[in-house]
Amino acid sequence: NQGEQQGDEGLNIKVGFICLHDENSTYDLNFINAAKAACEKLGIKDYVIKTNIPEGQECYDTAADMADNGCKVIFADSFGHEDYMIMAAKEYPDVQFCHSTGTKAHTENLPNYHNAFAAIYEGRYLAGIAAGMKLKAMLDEGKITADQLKIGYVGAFTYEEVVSGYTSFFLGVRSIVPEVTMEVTFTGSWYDETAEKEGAMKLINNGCVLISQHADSMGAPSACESMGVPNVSYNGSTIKVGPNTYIISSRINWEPYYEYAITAAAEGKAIDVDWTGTIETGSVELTELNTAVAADGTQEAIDAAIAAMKAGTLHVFSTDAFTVNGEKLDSCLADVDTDEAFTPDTEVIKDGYFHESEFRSAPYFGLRIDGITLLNESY
Amino acid sequence: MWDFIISFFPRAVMQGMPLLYGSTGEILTEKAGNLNLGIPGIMYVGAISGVIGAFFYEQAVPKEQMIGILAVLIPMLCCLLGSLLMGLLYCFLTVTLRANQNVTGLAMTMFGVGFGNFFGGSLIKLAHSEVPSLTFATTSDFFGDGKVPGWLAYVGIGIAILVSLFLRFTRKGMQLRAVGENPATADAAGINVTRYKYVATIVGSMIAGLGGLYYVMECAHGTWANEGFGDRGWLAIALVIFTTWRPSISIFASILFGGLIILSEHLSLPLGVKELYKLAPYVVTLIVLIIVSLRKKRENQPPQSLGLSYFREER
Amino acid sequence: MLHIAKRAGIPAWKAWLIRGGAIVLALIVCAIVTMIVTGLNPITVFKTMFDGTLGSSRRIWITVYRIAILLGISLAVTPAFKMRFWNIGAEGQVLIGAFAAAVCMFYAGKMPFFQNPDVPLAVKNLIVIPCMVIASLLAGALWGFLPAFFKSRWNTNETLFTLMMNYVALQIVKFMIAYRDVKYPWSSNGTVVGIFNSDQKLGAYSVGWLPEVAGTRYLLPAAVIGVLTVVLYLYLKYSKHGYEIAVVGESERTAMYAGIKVNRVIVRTMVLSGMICGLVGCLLVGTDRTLTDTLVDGRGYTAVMVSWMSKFNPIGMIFSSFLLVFMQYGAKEVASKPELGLNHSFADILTGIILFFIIGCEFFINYQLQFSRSKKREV
Amino acid sequence: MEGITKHFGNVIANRNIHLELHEGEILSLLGENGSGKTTLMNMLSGIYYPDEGQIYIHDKPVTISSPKDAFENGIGMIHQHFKLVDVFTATENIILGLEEKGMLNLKRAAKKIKEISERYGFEIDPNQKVYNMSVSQKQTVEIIKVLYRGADILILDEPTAVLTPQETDKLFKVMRNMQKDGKSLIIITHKLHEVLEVSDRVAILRKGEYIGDVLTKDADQQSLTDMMVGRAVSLNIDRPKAERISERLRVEHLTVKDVEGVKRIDDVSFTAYSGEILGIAGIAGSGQRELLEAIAGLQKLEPESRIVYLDPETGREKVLNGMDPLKIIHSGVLLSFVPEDRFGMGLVGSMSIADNVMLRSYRRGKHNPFLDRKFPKALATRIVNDLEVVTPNVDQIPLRRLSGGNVQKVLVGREIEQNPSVLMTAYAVRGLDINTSYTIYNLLTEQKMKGVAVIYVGEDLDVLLELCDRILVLCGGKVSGVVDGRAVTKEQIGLMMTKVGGGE
Ligand SMILES: Nc1ncnc2c1ncn2[C@@H]1O[C@H](COP(=O)(O)OP(=O)(O)OP(=O)(O)O)[C@@H](O)[C@H]1O
Ligand SMILES: Nc1ncnc2c1ncn2[C@@H]1O[C@H](COP(=O)(O)OP(=O)(O)OP(=O)(O)O)[C@@H](O)[C@H]1O
Ligand SMILES: [Mg+2]
Ligand SMILES: [Mg+2]
Repeated sequence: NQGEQQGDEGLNIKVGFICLHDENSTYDLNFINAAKAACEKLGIKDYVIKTNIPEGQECYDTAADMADNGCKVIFADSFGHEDYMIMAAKEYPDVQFCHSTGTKAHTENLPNYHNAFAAIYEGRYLAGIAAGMKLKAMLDEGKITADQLKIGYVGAFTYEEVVSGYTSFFLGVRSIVPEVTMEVTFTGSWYDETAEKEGAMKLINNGCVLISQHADSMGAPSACESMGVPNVSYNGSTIKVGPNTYIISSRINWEPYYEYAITAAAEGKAIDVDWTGTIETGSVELTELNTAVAADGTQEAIDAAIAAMKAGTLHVFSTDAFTVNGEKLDSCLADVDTDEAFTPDTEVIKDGYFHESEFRSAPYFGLRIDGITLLNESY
Repeated sequence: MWDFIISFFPRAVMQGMPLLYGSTGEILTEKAGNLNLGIPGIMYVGAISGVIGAFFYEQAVPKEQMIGILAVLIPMLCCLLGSLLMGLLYCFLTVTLRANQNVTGLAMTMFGVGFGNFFGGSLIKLAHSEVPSLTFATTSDFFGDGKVPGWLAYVGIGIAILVSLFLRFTRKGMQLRAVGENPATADAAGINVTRYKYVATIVGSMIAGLGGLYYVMECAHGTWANEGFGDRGWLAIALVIFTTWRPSISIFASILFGGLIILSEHLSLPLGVKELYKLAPYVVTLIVLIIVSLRKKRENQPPQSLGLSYFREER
Repeated sequence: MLHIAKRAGIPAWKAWLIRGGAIVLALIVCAIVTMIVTGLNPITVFKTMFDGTLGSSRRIWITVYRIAILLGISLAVTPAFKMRFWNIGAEGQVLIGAFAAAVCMFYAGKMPFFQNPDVPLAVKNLIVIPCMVIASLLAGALWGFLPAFFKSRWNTNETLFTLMMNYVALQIVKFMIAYRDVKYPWSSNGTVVGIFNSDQKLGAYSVGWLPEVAGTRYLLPAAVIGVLTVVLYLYLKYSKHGYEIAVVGESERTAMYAGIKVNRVIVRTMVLSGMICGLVGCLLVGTDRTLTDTLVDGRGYTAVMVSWMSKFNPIGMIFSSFLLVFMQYGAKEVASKPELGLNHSFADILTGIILFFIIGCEFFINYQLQFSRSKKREV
Repeated sequence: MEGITKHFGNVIANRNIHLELHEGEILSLLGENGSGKTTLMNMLSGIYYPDEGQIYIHDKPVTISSPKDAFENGIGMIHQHFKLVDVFTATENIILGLEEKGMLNLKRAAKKIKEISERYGFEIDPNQKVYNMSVSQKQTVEIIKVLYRGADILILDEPTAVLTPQETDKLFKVMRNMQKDGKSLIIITHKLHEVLEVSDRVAILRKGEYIGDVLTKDADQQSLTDMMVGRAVSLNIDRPKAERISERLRVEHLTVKDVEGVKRIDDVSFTAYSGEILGIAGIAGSGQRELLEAIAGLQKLEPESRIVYLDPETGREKVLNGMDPLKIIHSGVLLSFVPEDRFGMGLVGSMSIADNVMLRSYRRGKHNPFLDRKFPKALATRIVNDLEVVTPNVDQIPLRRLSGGNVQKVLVGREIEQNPSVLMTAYAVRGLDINTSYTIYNLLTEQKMKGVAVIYVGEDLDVLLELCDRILVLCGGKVSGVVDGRAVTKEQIGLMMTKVGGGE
């Protein structure tokens, strides 16, 4: 009945959001803020955000309950929600189900089930440029020598999303400092303060002179701050944790997608099966540069790269930029269509670059390129 | 190898100290006959109370004008106050109202963890930070640099030694042990059982609470994030039995446990193996538990009245 | 002078009146706390809680299911508690039972026989579901057996033993989930395994899923737990085993004197406890059709309090479970209203308050306060 | 003490009691079980606080609301159940609760303890842990504890219940030493000959009320008993000779070790006959408990041991070695056992009488997993009626709420209802008053006349001598001798208890 009360200044549609945790999780906060901002912008007053919905039956129950209560678009934010969203989508054909980070929409063939992700590898590449500039400055100032050009990366799992992320970051760094190498350690968890901190500590003790991470806690930034090692962050600015070490951070902004999907649903238009946000859509963002730490000229270098990306002259995963086992690739089959055995099915290298996030929104770049050492894959 | 030990040992100490605080507090409590399973919750409350203090001090005073003594004392006093209240609650329920200690403890843990995360969340909202965490870069610098254990670690070791000495060599310590062993006897000997239980449990809670503060200020180098503290409280309780109620041994045991917690991160194990490796602290505890029970030494047994409430006119 | 005296005994109705009073008082305190924190009218808050847990038939079913699960775990720990065996390991026992059921479900889906579309689903399930039940019973039994064995042989502290076993179970489950990824390192899966046997194209579709009864998947688990409640009530009160449990709980030496094999009773009872936990785990997996490390979600500990609050009376546990489920999930509902600005931990605070009152009120059932009249000497 | 009244719930433990204790005297406090002696003394020692009334010391009114107040007023009490911390040494226990300044100085305390023990004639090792001590050693610690605090008034609650005659004599000597030192003593005991031996004056309580006092020199056993019970009672135990005497239980080379590997019973052999009461005498802790438990299947036997039961009907021998209580029941051996620690072994305090009666018989109906409660209830009702157990009902009220004597009647009643052919009792009358004790003696004699082999472990030698047909004396786990109960004297037995063979 709240929907009836609202005037005509906003969209008359009820929206539901399902989140894995609440706003005290770095991961979910991004979604929650975007949800609130999108609803405010569209003038939607009647929306629900259900937090702490585990990746199980409860997700289906929540989605179905939202549909029962008149929600016309329902979003879920965690990978494990996907199966349950599909289940609900089948039951409620009139309701649009939009799932972030999922992989199955393009194979499920449901008209009301959609996936979305962002080309965050672009953002990481840009952040990598900032890191490269910093390395170069350190080299020039004599703080490090050329044989110390090793950086570290704290990852969560060995999944494509993470692989794609650290590879693009590394390529960004290498576009400035070609001699650099990188060590990656995995924590085996999306959120583990202690593991991330100790992982970063290990990398620093191993001689890494700059750290970045793809994990959600403040473990790595705070380790960097206490050890005085520059840090490129993720998900948002961590300048408060590391005023002396934080350089820049890349993040996904979900607001454009929410606006897009809600508007489309309200107007009865079709929503993309796979929607990939980019710099141009405003989905990939860089947070404010910490000029106290970043090298001079960083902003300019980033802006130039953005322009090149927009112009289509710069491809992050250009086959000229990396080799696998010492060889340049001209073909690669990736597992785009999810199946139990993870069989590769789609040719993704064309026109001289790896087409990430084009055949589906979620990343599928899983190549182990030269120059990166994975510490946890020694089995 | 040597390099590894040199760089690893301080990390292990830093991870061990919260456990040491927790286990020292729990030992003192258990020596008075109170089995306080609320310690995990109390450590959360201690941590968040300290965080609240630090937060408001940092908000109120610009960075340059912060005074070291105050920046340290305010969080510490808040932490002590918060854990004191939790200890008081536990005592009121179990000593005065003679409630079941196991159940009270579990309820307190549930409450304490919820309390910590709730107020943590509320503060994070107040702080408007871009990533959901609170940071006390300035405050934590007064506690240490985050590379090597700061002064609060030495305080923790000092407290453990003091508690050990207190229990062994002082009259009050002996009387406290008597209360935990046999409150009826202590009562008949003119010892105020209620007072001893209250004081020991509350002081124990306060010590444990400091462990929470230590975690935030040193292990996390001044950042609070919900759930960051994890299940360390339960490990602290496990340490009590592991060390057969001896804080002095707990100094080493807690460092060992701290090392076990993080060793896998430093060893670069394959992910699958790592998940299995994380069993180590628990399996080690289980094994020690069994070994201790095999060697039925009288002095290694828990205080005899542990877990029981005392009522003078009971027979 | 205020003096505390033990009561000679109190009529049951009076005792329940005191408990009821304590709950009412606790609810009032909760209302006040909520009001202070949110500035809202407590009636609104309770209405939201009510609406969130009982507001629609779907919500009622979900609530019934949650009650059933919590009740099931509470039933499981009760025989051990009656025996004064402080089993706080229900969390792990349920999880390991769930794990065993999940393994059956998962590997059945991989077998050609179950992938054969010509075999009717009913036949497949007739094989798989009993296997799942047996496997989870065995796994739970093992988790109950170990602490009981060491307790009965060497008097090993069971509180800690069972606590540690919780973590062992948790790590095993985490390993299992991680292992799936290790085996298929090219997977794009997250920390979740997804719904088992959910690929409709495969013949193994929905093998091992507990059947829906009367249109809801929640009826079956609720019915199983309902039957279990009655059975356990009879078992504890009227069976020889129940009598032996009570005697052992009161005095082991008396039990020995009466020819009761104490060690055997301890082990038998804990195996029973573990088996019931395992069964609950199986119900969880069969209903959720997936396995996550948050499946039990602390209910193993909550159950300890439910059991104790109800004085180990299975019938009383129905009400205690209802109360706790109502408060916990009701408060979560309150927390999911963005306009109230609460987070889900608020539920724990409210539950804590209620528990404190219930724990405290036992004092007034067992003891009474007297004002003693100190008469002066009459000369 | 003037006008002292104390309630426990609905029970009035003490009603308007006036009691005086003179300086330098030994006062005996006498009364049946539950007459309120302990309660009254507990109010002097600060454990309880009186509901009404006033306490005076040297004519000054004092308030004693905690044990500390009591110490400050020079009152010390040795409790019926020792109040000692097991894992502490004697010294630690003695100085417990003292508020002296500074660090713990155990050496100085130990020295002072030595001084005290020399002055009054105790033997004690200050560094011995309590869990390693015998009962009399523990009691010594308790007494020194009180003396250490410089008490002028000593209260001893049933100190002799657990002592041998020799130890009792020693205790009385110490008490007289203290009396000479100017201290006043109150002693509670149920043994009238001790009352007559040690005290100057006797005060008597009955059902919580003060009846009066007499000087000991004017009293004898019969007059005291009459005052205590309120009517004349006979103090003789019948000892008829049974006709059908036959071998029932043969114990050969019985040896039992405890967990530490110490022999608690060492090569004990004897035979119990049907139709007789075999008494077992010995200092507390000489292996009585282990002996009975070994027969009942509750101890692990050394290999050379043999326990043979002779079936009364078939006359066949059955070896009980290695059988647990369950096997013994299943093999049809009719063995009943009244253990010494009622709630620690034998009964379940939180259950009703009926459920406790069921303890022996709940297995009836082998294939029925459920309990039959009808039969035990009927049996419980019969026991309650036959033995005059005072209880509101048999299937509701927890046994713990019953008085000690009534609890004991339930236990004995249940064991007799088994229709045993061997009945073992350990301290069946410990802590019971004379009336109840006699009821139990009569029950045992009745069983003997029915042809049951009764084994009676007792502490009161007078009773053993009057009740038993034969007496086996244990000393340090060994058989010191088996004597005819009608021919032997107390002194002879006393000697045998302390020395194997009794001095020959
Ligand atoms: N803590 C208590 N709670 C309830 N009732 C009690 C308590 N202590 C004593 N009573 C009751 O008070 C009465 C007096 O008990 P008390 O122990 O003083 O007797 P007593 O004369 O010492 O007996 P005994 O010879 O058996 O030691 C009894 O009826 C007893 O049940
Ligand atoms: N813990 C208790 N709580 C409540 N009432 C009690 C308790 N203990 C004893 N009573 C009450 O006190 C009464 C007397 O108990 P007590 O054991 O002291 O009796 P007693 O007079 O010593 O009897 P007996 O001579 O048979 O030992 C009991 O009938 C019981 O109702
Ligand atoms: Mg009595
Ligand atoms: Mg008494």
